[in-house]
This record gives sequence, structure tokens and C-alpha cells, in this order.
Amino acid sequence: MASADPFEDVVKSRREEGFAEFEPTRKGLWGRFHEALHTTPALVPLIVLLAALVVFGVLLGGKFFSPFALTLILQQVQIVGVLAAAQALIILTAGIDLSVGAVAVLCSVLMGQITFRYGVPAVAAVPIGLAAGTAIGAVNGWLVSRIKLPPFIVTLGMWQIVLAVNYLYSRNETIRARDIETQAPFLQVLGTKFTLGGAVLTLGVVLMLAVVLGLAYALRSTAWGRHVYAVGDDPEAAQLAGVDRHKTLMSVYMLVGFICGLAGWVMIGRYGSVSPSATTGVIGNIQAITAVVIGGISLFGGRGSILGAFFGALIVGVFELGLRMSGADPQWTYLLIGVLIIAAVTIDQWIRKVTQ
Amino acid sequence: MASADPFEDVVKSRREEGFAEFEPTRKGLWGRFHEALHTTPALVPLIVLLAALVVFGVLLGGKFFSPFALTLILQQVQIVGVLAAAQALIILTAGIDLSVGAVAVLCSVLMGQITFRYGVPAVAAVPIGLAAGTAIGAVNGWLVSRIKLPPFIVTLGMWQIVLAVNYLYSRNETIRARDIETQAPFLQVLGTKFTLGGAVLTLGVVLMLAVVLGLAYALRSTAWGRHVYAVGDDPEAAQLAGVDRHKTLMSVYMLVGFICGLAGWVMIGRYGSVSPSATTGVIGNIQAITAVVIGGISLFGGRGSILGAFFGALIVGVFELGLRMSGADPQWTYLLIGVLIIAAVTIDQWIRKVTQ
Amino acid sequence: AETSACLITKTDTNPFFVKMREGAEAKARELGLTLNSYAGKVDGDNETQVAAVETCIANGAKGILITPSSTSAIVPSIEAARAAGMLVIALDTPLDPIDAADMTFATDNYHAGVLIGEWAKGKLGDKAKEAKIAFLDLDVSQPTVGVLRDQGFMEGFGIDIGDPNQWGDESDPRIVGHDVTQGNEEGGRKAMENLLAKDPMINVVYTINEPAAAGAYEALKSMGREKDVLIVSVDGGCPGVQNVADGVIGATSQQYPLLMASKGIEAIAAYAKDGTKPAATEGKAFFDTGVSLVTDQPVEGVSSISVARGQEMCWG
Amino acid sequence: MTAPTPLLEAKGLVKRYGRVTALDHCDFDLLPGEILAVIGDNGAGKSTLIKALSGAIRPNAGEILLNGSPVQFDSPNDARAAGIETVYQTLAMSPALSIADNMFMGRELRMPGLMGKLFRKLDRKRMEDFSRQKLAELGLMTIQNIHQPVETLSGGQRQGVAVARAAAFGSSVVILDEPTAALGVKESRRVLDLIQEVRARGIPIILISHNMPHVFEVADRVHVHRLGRRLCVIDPKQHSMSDAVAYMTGAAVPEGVAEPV
Amino acid sequence: MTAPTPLLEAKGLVKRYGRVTALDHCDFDLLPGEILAVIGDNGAGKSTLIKALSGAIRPNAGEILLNGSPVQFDSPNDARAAGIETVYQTLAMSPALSIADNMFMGRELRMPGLMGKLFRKLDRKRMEDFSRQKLAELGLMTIQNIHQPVETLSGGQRQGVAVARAAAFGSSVVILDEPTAALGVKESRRVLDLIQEVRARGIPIILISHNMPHVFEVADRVHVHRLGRRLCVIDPKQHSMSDAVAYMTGAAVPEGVAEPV
Ligand SMILES: Nc1ncnc2c1ncn2[C@@H]1O[C@H](COP(=O)(O)OP(=O)(O)OP(=O)(O)O)[C@@H](O)[C@H]1O
Ligand SMILES: Nc1ncnc2c1ncn2[C@@H]1O[C@H](COP(=O)(O)OP(=O)(O)OP(=O)(O)O)[C@@H](O)[C@H]1O
Ligand SMILES: [Mg+2]
Ligand SMILES: [Mg+2]
Repeated sequence: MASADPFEDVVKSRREEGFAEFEPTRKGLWGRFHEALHTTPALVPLIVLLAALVVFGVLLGGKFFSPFALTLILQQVQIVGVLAAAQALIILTAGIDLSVGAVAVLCSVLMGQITFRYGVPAVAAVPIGLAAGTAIGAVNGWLVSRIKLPPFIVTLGMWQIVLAVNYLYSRNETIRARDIETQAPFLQVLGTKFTLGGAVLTLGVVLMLAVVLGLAYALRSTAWGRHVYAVGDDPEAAQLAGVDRHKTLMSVYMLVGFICGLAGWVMIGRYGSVSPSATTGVIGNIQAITAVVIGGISLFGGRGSILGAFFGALIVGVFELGLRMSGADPQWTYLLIGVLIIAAVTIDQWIRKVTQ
Repeated sequence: MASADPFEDVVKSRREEGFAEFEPTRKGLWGRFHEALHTTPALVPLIVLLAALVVFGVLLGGKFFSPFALTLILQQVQIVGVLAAAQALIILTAGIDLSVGAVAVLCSVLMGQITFRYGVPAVAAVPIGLAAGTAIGAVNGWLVSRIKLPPFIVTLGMWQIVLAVNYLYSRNETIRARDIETQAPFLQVLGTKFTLGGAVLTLGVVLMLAVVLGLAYALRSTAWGRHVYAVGDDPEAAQLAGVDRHKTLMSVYMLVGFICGLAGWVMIGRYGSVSPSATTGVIGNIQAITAVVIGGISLFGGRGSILGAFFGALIVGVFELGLRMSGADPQWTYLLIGVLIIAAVTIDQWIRKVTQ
Repeated sequence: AETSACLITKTDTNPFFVKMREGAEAKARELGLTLNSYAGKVDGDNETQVAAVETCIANGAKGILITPSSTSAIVPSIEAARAAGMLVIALDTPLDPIDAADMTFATDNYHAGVLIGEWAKGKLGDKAKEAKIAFLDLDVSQPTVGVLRDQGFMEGFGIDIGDPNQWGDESDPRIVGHDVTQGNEEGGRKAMENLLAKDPMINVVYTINEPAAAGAYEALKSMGREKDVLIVSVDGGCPGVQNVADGVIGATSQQYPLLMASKGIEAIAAYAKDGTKPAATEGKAFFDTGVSLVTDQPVEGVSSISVARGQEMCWG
Repeated sequence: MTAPTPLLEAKGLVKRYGRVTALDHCDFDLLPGEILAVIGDNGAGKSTLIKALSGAIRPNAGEILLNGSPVQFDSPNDARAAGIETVYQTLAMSPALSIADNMFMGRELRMPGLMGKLFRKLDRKRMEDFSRQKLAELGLMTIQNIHQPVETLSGGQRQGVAVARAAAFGSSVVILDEPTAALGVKESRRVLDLIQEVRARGIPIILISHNMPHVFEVADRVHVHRLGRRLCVIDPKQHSMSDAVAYMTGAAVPEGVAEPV
Repeated sequence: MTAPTPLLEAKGLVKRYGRVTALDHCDFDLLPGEILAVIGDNGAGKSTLIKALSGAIRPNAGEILLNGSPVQFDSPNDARAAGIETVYQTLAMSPALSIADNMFMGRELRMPGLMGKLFRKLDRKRMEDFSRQKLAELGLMTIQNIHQPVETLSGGQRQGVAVARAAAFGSSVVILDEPTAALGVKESRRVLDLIQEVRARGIPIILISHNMPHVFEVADRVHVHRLGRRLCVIDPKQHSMSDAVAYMTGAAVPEGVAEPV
């Protein structure tokens, strides 16, 4: 045994060392593409989206590539797009929010009823609705973060509660589009149309884009965003490393509630009327989760990009409109969308694999 | 520096050592109770279940504690109970199965239609239906395990596909109970009633109990069960440790498909008729997941017991029957069930905390 | 003990059933009955209805009013309830077989469809031959009401309906397509957009109910086509009739849920008192609570009532 | 020599996990400016002790005193606010985030000017340069890509990041739980240097290690932990490594202590 | 001395992760019955090398030969089927499962008789007794509850379980990636004994370690890894620890090798 050998002395004096360097292994366009895929994971769903557009374009010809059809897709995904952005935030924290759709519907009902039942001006009713959404988010967040209940259960319960409150409070009454138009047009303001190079867009679409891009920036380039990822990745580790888990979760859930409120406002713009029985209340959550997962965000938290979720929403929108335009009947459309969703994620996996 | 000190020699000769022992810290009944909670996590939802029974018993009196009402709960949770057992298996592997309800409905439709449309005897149609369920499970499993798609997406797609196939294949036709009774009574055999000490049970209830207990045994006391937990806990680690991840996942998904087939057969027994538009196809998945999560199984896999899932299903069943019997109107019932689900899990958390 | 009754509706989110419940509650209060209400979770929810029937048996109710989600699948449960000595009355939708219930107080949904179909055909006149029709239905699971209304419209309009238990199997070239709406504004708008993307020249729109019609109207309006398309619908709720007045909907078939419900409660009260069971309308297997076409643009050969009259009779 | 007031002190700490007793009325003290080593068998309760001191767990009984006055840490952030910086044995990193993100977790740098103030934009470049430099100081020159997520680093590289973080930001106490376990010869050496640099800044250090030569090289006092409690504190200048090993494994009993089992 | 055929051999292994090169045309050989130590800086690629040898990753290029014939391992199970048993640096344990469950993962014992055959019932008692005994042999006497989930064990206890597993079940090659990193003095000593016992059974061992005294105590040959490839193989009897450290850190270049960077 040579334990008296002062082997550590060899490393006691510091030498100048360079960082290990290897020859770049792949070059040219293909190499750049690989590199880009690695640094920007949202590119993969984007590729799938473009592929879907091309396929339907070829199948349907000019009818599909008309500004009309393409902007229709944007309009149809407005609400799911906003909800998917909210859902993505929660899923990044390793949670899940089943109440997003219901909260959106309740907020739209509140905005409408507060205006029409109590005569509050619409410009005040909208902030009240948004505040209500934020408050519901805060309750969810508190239960998840303080009482440490599983997000699935908290938001499942909240979903039922919010939907029931929504029906009970509205007494199941719809506020008609015509009435809103004449008495409180501000509620519908996000439905305002404008043309941009032949494409007809609404303010709701612009709001959706703003929400998605704003969140993408905040998640990538602010400390808050890093904390959201850290909490979702490994909450124990994040807390030991100095992240305030409670504060981060509360901010996320409250922001999500607020965004759901915005979605409710977008709904009024899009449908004109205010109805408690909007389908979004029932399936908005699954639609949003689907978009998020197709967009490549892990349900286990901490991995993925919010832009991916947005592309995920668009992918589903393209499939739905494309299939309807090609004349598949509703039941077949339903079936084919199932197939296409699986196919989209398979292609996604495949791209990731060959570009490993 | 003393690096020449042969300090390791101290431990070179082995001494007799005893295992570290500390005085047991808590004694008596309370200590035993703690101990039991630690070794049998399913006890916590069981306590919540008993509490719910007591509360409704006090509220509703003898009406609720009649053998009729109590066995009614068992009959009403038959299907969700079986689906929750299946779902629990998948969730233990860190997956999720949105197709369970739809597969159950499709299997019941297949059993019915194969008998009535093609004149195959019912004793043969049932196994065909079960095989179909297993096959769908195999497809899910293959996509999850081989193509490595997220289970959420695979089963979301499969859910839509199966539901659409179900409507298309059955041509939206319901096979009436009377016809089944006269022409193929074997299909309804799980609806057979018998009395056991005043309580009316059906073979379907017995089947549910058998499935739950059988799975509980297999998960706890066989190598396969340990592998299921290991794969759900940390798939990488399990594979490095020598578990065949693919084989384990395939066996789980196929078994789940088979159990969904059984659920379909139970449905025929319970409802008498065979209907493609059974709601289980649409909301069976959420019901099953809810039961599983209330039962204390982690959605991140690898933790929890299948008995817990069963108690979770019963808890929801008790809430629903109790609220209905006390005459709450439907929206209030939904609202209260939402509150109660959150409350149940809060109590669960609380019990875990005080007995830490 | 006090007499209790159950009302089981398909869902309780559709205003139609909300009104039905209000009617039943008002009548029950008047007659001193305890009323427990139940509803399915989604359209076509048979399972929850079965559980509700079982609860009514456990509670020892005297009678059940039910709008069956699945007309045949619910029958075994209904038989069990009747065996337990309860009076079972089907509201709005008959059971299959119809005599599985003690009595049925219903509108004929098929007939409601026929009325709007005939009206649309008459309104278009000769142009009916090259009409382009969009069908906005309820759900892919094709619940019975949706099928009856849809197929009734086709018959009224003169389209070969193929299998009467199913929509979507027809081959008439005038049909642009079917899409599903869940019976609300949201679904109505999206379905309309989808069908317009398929064929922008649509000029007749059948809708399952008035909320779907309102949604379809929004889609048409955003493309500037609201003036040259005929929308027809079924239900006759007050906002719907108002929409007829505003020109959003051309004509709608009005039903009377409050009437059905109050009749039903009266029947249960009578049965509880002396065991009498209600009788059917002359010549029919059920008690017909009637349906009327509401429009201000009457068409010859199709009887209709004015919007003003419709507003008086609307539910709520 | 009269003892100075300990900077950090613990009395009678108890921590139980169900049937398991991890700390059994354990005492502890850390004097200002010293390097205190904590040694003991696997499972003796060393990590549990420092988790209690750094607010990561709450003990069932006992009290903790900082500068002589009792404190209660409900979260690691409380302890950090009191200036206690810790490298946990599990490293406490977010696997999917990059090296720089992990180094600066909870104390991120913002861009100067408007972008930072108004848009709270992170200064990526500054954080990456700092990380690269700290890792180079530790001799971790094999890191090829500074954007690599921490989960893709080798075991030693990961540990290096955690140690660099604590040393760079430590303010009043630095706790290191087996900081060199996964490190190579050169990298371990650099960590020992770093420990001495930190001490030279006047910051006391708690070092848990199984490497006796290293412990005896740097420690001022050695806390020997056995079966959930402090067995004794020895002076490395007056005791040999063999003594220490004998005490901690139970092969010998230090003077004035009754063998506990 | 003519070289015997290597039992396990690798030629020109390459493994890239995106921009990172972990193995750069690396060669490797293991002779029958020897203890081969692999040493190298943090991040040199040692773990990646043994992952390639044990089927845990698939190299981008290069070939692996077992007893002279090429093999391809698509999964760790393939390698295990060929008799290669590995302790990974990350330990590869299921955190929520108990010690015995982890020890016997993939090779569970069934009850004798009908219960085992028909109902495939596990023999819990036998597995627990075996685990307890193996842990006692390693000196891990601080484990208080054999039913404890592995995630609640201390760092060293966890590593002990992993090492005990590989040593107990190793059949033709045993690979140990830093098996003593988290272990105490006594426990490390026992692992070294264990390694020699395994070799005495005729089973060759690959030992990755940063502990030079241990390496030089037990190894027959030392593979020095640097920057993703084998720099040289040295005989511990003819080279000093200082030489080895100098080679692996790049402070000196062994004869006949051109400095790669
Ligand atoms: N969460 C827990 N649940 C149950 N037992 C635990 C838990 N954490 C630690 N223990 C037990 O407490 C004892 C002390 O563990 P600790 O991690 O403090 O040991 P250690 O001295 O740091 O050992 P090592 O040198 O191996 O890191 C061990 O027996 C361990 O099994
Ligand atoms: N999945 C991965 N993705 C990207 N880079 C990786 C991945 N795994 C390993 N690397 C890189 O490959 C190199 C070699 O890593 P490896 O784990 O083999 O080192 P090692 O020699 O075992 O080091 P240590 O002594 O610290 O364990 C490191 O630079 C590491 O960052
Ligand atoms: Mg430790
Ligand atoms: Mg390594």
C-alpha cells in the first residue's frame, strides 16, 4: 500500500488549462438545424404544424390556403389558445388545472350579468370579472401550495363548483348578442375586426398572441420564469436552493385565473352573447391540456415551452377545420382527429429521435 | 498533514456489531395506529369513507343505513369501481388512461352486436368483447412503450377513436333489455341478484371486489407488481436495475384493456340494455381518475395502493347517493360534491400530517 | 307522511329543462308535494338517470317524472320503479316502448321538426330545389331528441331520410353537411363556420335549438351573410322567440315544458291520493302537450302562430 | 481558554421519521471563524443534523441558537436570510435547468437599465461568464457546453456546480455536506483550497466528510457523530485519524463518554 | 508475456450528446480475472464508457466484443443476460420501494410450493433476511427499519444497498462506478474486501474511483481516461499514484502518447 505517496501534490500547483474542446461534429445546414432543435424545443411542434398545413393545402387546394380559411383557424383557436397558455403555466409547475374552461365561462357570465342585472357600466364589469378569475386562481393556488393538496383534485373540485355557481348565479339565462350590442358594446370589444393584408383578424386574436408572447418572454427571460421551471422540475430542490415555492405557485395560479378571465372576455367578443352553458366550461380543460401536451410540455412539469402549447392549439385547429372542409362527417371527423393527434405526436417523437 | 496515519487499519478487523437500536418512541393504541397508517396507506381513504358514511347516516337517519341504500352504493359504483382499478394500474406506471370508459362502452356494444347482428352465442360474444378490449389496450401499450408517446396523448386519441367507432359500428342503435333477456340472457349474467344477510348484491359487485382484491394481491405480493411500481417510480432506474420496462408496460396496458372489457360486461348486467351512447364513454375516465386520486395514488406514478382507489370510488359514491337522497337539487349537488372532494383530500392530508 | 315526487331531466343546463323544473316546483308547492330534482351530467346521460331512479326508490317517492336521455336503455330501471309501486310519467320524450311508462306527456319532437321543415320549404318556394342546407345537430352520440328533430325537418323539407334512427346517412345533394353544437352558442358558431368553409353558399340552416341558432347567426354575420340565409330552430324559449322577432331566426317550433311538468305533478298528486292514473289524448298513445310554429312570416299550408302570441306563451 | 459564544448552536435536537430515529437529543456548536468537521458512520444522522440547522427539516424537539439567541427556521429561505448557505448531499439542483440558472437560482442578475428595471430581463451573459469562471477555478474544465442542463452533467461536474454556488454566495455560515464525494483528485484539492479561502474571509464552515486526510488537514475541530448524537468533539492536532475512526465506528470509546449502545 | 484474449473489449467507441462529445474513439479492454481500475478527471467520460459497456446507452460508433466476438447490447437486460452486473453512479434504485424490493428487483424469490408456483407469491421473509445479512456484511448497521423505502436512506446507506446488490448477483463481470463515493471509512473498507472476494470467485471487476490509495491497493491494471478516450493503461506496481494523477490531469504525458489537446 502506497498511502504515503503525496499524490495530491501533483495538483496543488495550478496550471493554465483550457476548457475541453472537441471538433464540432456536424456542420452545415443540417448541423445548424440540429442545433436549433436542441436550443428551441418549440420548433418541433412548429414543424408538425407546417406539415399539417401543407398536407391539407395539397388535399384541399386554394380553398384551404385562402386568407379566409387561415384566419378562420386563428379565430377558432382564440379561446383554446388563451386557455392553453394558462394551462401551460400550471403544467410547467407540475400541476394541472381542470377548472380553466369553467372559470372562463363564469367570468364571461359575471361580466355580462354584472352589467345587465346591476346596471354597472361594462368598462367596470370587465375588471370585476377579471378580478373574480384571479380570486378563483388564488383559492386554487392556496389549496395547492399551503394545504398541499394535489392540483388535480383541487381544480377538479373547483371545476364542479365554478360550473354549478355559473348555472345557479346566471339562472341559466343567456344574454342575447343584440342586447349586448345595443346596451354594452364594450363587452364585445374583443370581437372587433380589422384587416391586415387581406386577413381578417379580431382584437381577440391579437390578445391571444400578446398573452402567448408575453408569457414566453417572462418564462424565458425573467427570474420569475426560472422559478416556475425550477418549482415544476423538482420542488424540493428548488426550495432548498432558495426559491419561494409558495410565492411562485400563488403567482402562477393567480395569473392563470386572470388569463382565464381574459378568455371569458374573448368569448363574449367571439360569440356575441353571454351563455352559461358554453361548451368551453365542460371541455375547455381537456382541449387546453391536449394543446399543451401536443406542444411538447411534459405533464411532469419543468420541461417545455409555452410557444409549443400555442402551436399545439393551432395543430388541433388545423386538423378540425381541414377535416370539416374535406367533407368528413362529424363522427368520422371525431375519429380522424383522434388518429391525427396521435400521428402528430409520433412525428414529433420521430423528429426528436433522428435529430438526437 | 497526517496522511501516513494508517487510520483504515482500525476498521480492517471486523467486530461484532448490533444493528442500531433506539427505544420505540410511541406506544399504546395511538402508536399502533400510527404504525398501521405508515404501513397501510389505504387506511387513510378508508377513514374518510367511514366518516362520510357516519355524516350521511346522521343526516339521513335509517333511510340511509338501510341494507337497500348501502348495497345501492355498491351497485352504483360497480362500473366506476372496476374502471378505477384499471386506471389505478396505469397511473401507478406514471401514465394516465383517458380511454377506459370508452373502451368499456365499446366492449359492451361489441358483445351485444356480435350476439344480435351476427347471431353468435352470447357465451362466445363475451370473450370476443374481452379480447377486443385487450387488443385496444395492447395498441395503447405499444404506442406508449415502443414509440414512447405520452400516455395522455395516446389515450386521448384512442378515446376519440373508440367512441367514434362505437357510434359508427353500432349505428347508434340500442339493444333493448327485453330482447337481451329473452334471447341472450348470458350477457346480463353479471346483473344476477342474490341476497347475503339482508343485503342485495349482484354478481357484478362480486366481480368488482374480485378484480380489486386480485390486483391488490398481485401488486403487493408478486414480482410483476413490484415491477409495475418500479417502472412508475423511475423508469430509467427500473430498466437499469433489470426490469423489462416494455414487457411490464405492455402487460399493464393489456390487462387494463381486459378489465375495461369486464367493465363493459358489468354495464350490460347493470343497465340491462346495450347502448353506444352510455355516458361512461364520455365521463368514465374522469370519474375513474378522480377515484384514484382521492384514494391517494400519486399521478406521478409509483406510489399508492389500489385499495385506496376503490375506497376513493366508494367515497364519491357515498357523497352522490347521500346528497341525492337528501334532495339537493342537481346544481347544488355538483357544487357540494366539488366541495366534498376537496374536503375529503384535505382531511386525508391532515391525517397524514398529524400522524407523521 | 308527506308525498314526495321526483323529477329527472336530461340535463339541467339547457334552459328547456330549467323551465320544466321551475314549472314542476311551482306546481308541487301549490299541491303540497315534496319534489326532488335530478339531472344527467351531459346530453344522453343514461347512467346518472338510472342512479336517480334508484335513489327515488330508496327515498320511497310516490312518482317519477322523467325526460329519458335514452328512451330504451332506461326501461329496466323504470320497470323496477313501477314494481315498487310508483307512478312513472315520461315527459317530453316517450319511452321505447311507449307503454313502459304509465303515461307520457310530450311534445312530438319529430313533428316539431316537420313543422320547420315544411315552413322552410314553403318559404323558399321553387328555390327549395337547389337549396343548400346546413344541419347543426346536438352531439356525435346522436341523442334521440336530436335525431327526431333533424329527421322531422328533412321529412318536412322533402328530403329522403334513410334510416330514421340516424342522421348523416342521407344522400340528398342539397345537404351541405352536419355538424354538432352541444346545443349552445359556442358550438353553433363553430359548426356554422366549418360548414361555411366547406360551402359558402349555404342558404338554409337547421339548428337543434335556439342557442345554436344564435351562434350560427354570429358566424353568418361576421361574413356578411346574415340577410340571405334562413335559420330555423326548435324550442320556443323566450330569448329564442325574441330572436325570431329580431330576425335572427326565421321560424321556430315552440314546445311547452312548463305545461308538461305541471300536468305531471298533478297526475302524481292524484295518484297518491286515490290511485288514479292519467289518460292519453284521444287517438294517441300519449298526452300531447302540443307544439306550435312561431313566425311572423307565415307560409301557406303550414299552421303557425305569430311572434307576439309566441312571446305570450313562451316559457319563462 | 474560556470558550467564545458559539455562532451557531443546537441543544437536544430530536428528529424521528416514523419508526426511525435520525437525531437522538443531539447537541452541536460552531465557533466563529472555525472550520468544524462532522464525521460519522453512514446513517449516523449527520445530514439530518445539518438539515435541521439549515431549515430544511423541522426537528421534533430541541432548540437552535444563532449568536446565542433562539431561532426557528421554517424554510431554507429563513436560514439563508440569516446568512446560512448550504450544499446538501442531494445537491438541490433543478435537473432541467442550465448551469447558470442553477448557480443563480433565487438571486438572479438583471440587465442594467430599462430592460432590467421595467422588463426584469435577466442578464444571461453576466451569469454565464460568472459560472464559467467559478467552474474553471474548481478545475472543472471538461464542461463543454455552459448551456447544458444540469442533469446531463457527470456526477462530479454536478457536485462542482453546487459547491461553487455555496462558496460564491456564502455570507455568514457555509455548510458543506460531503462536498468532494464525487470529485476527482484535482477538483477535491481545489475545494479544500476554496474552503480555506472562505474561512480566510472570516466565514465559519461546517464540513461533513468521510475523507479523513482531508478532514484532518483543514478542520479546527472535529465533531464525531454516532447513532444520532454527538459522541465527542476532538482536536485534530491532539488526536490521530485512527482515534477518530475508532470513536466514530464504536471500536473505541473516548474518555469521559459512556458507550451508548 | 503474450496478452490473453480480453474478456470484454471495446474499439473506437464514440458517444455524442448534441454538442457534447462524451466518448471520442475510446478503446477499452478487460482481461479475465483482473481488477481493472478506471480513473480520470470529472467529466472525462468514465461513466459514459461503462454505460456503453453495460447496454445503458448505445454508442454512435465503435464496437464491443465479449470473449472476442462482437455483441450489441440494446438494453441493460441484454448485458445482464451476458453476465455483466453494474452499479451505476446514479445507483438505479426505485426510491419508493423498500431495500429488499430494490435488492431483488428483476430476480425476486418466490415462496416455495403452491403459493409460489400458482400464485407467484413473493417470499418476503427470505428476501429481507438476505438483504439484512448483506448490509450487515458491509457494516451498514445503522439501518433501523428494513422496510424503509430507499429514498429515506442516507446517501451512504443507499450506495451500500446498490453495491451489495451487484456483488451478490454478479456472474461474469462486475462493474462498479464510484462504489465508495458516499461511504464511510469502515463501509469503504468492506467494499474493498468485497471486491477482492468477488475477484477470488474468478469474476473480473471494473472499478471506477477517484480514491487513489484504494485504486492502487486493489487494481491489477489502471486505465487512465482523459477527454473522452483512453490515454494509457498503467501497472500500479510500476507507476506511482503521483504519476497516475499527473497523467489523468494532463500535468504530465505518459511515454509514447502525444498530448491530445
Ligand atoms: N425521510 C426519512 N424517513 C425515514 N428515515 C430517514 C429519513 N431521512 C433519513 N432517515 C434515516 O435517518 C438516519 C440518518 O440519516 P442521515 O441522512 O442523516 O445520515 P448521514 O449521517 O448523513 O449518513 P451518510 O454519511 O450516509 O450521508 C438513517 O438511518 C436514515 O435511514
Ligand atoms: N445526457 C447527456 N447529455 C449531454 N452531455 C452529457 C450527457 N451525459 C454526459 N454528458 C457529458 O459527457 C461528459 C462525460 O460524462 P461522464 O458522466 O461520462 O463523466 P465521468 O468521467 O463519469 O465523470 P465523473 O467522475 O464526474 O463521474 C461530461 O462532460 C458530461 O457533461
Ligand atoms: Mg449524509
Ligand atoms: Mg461518472
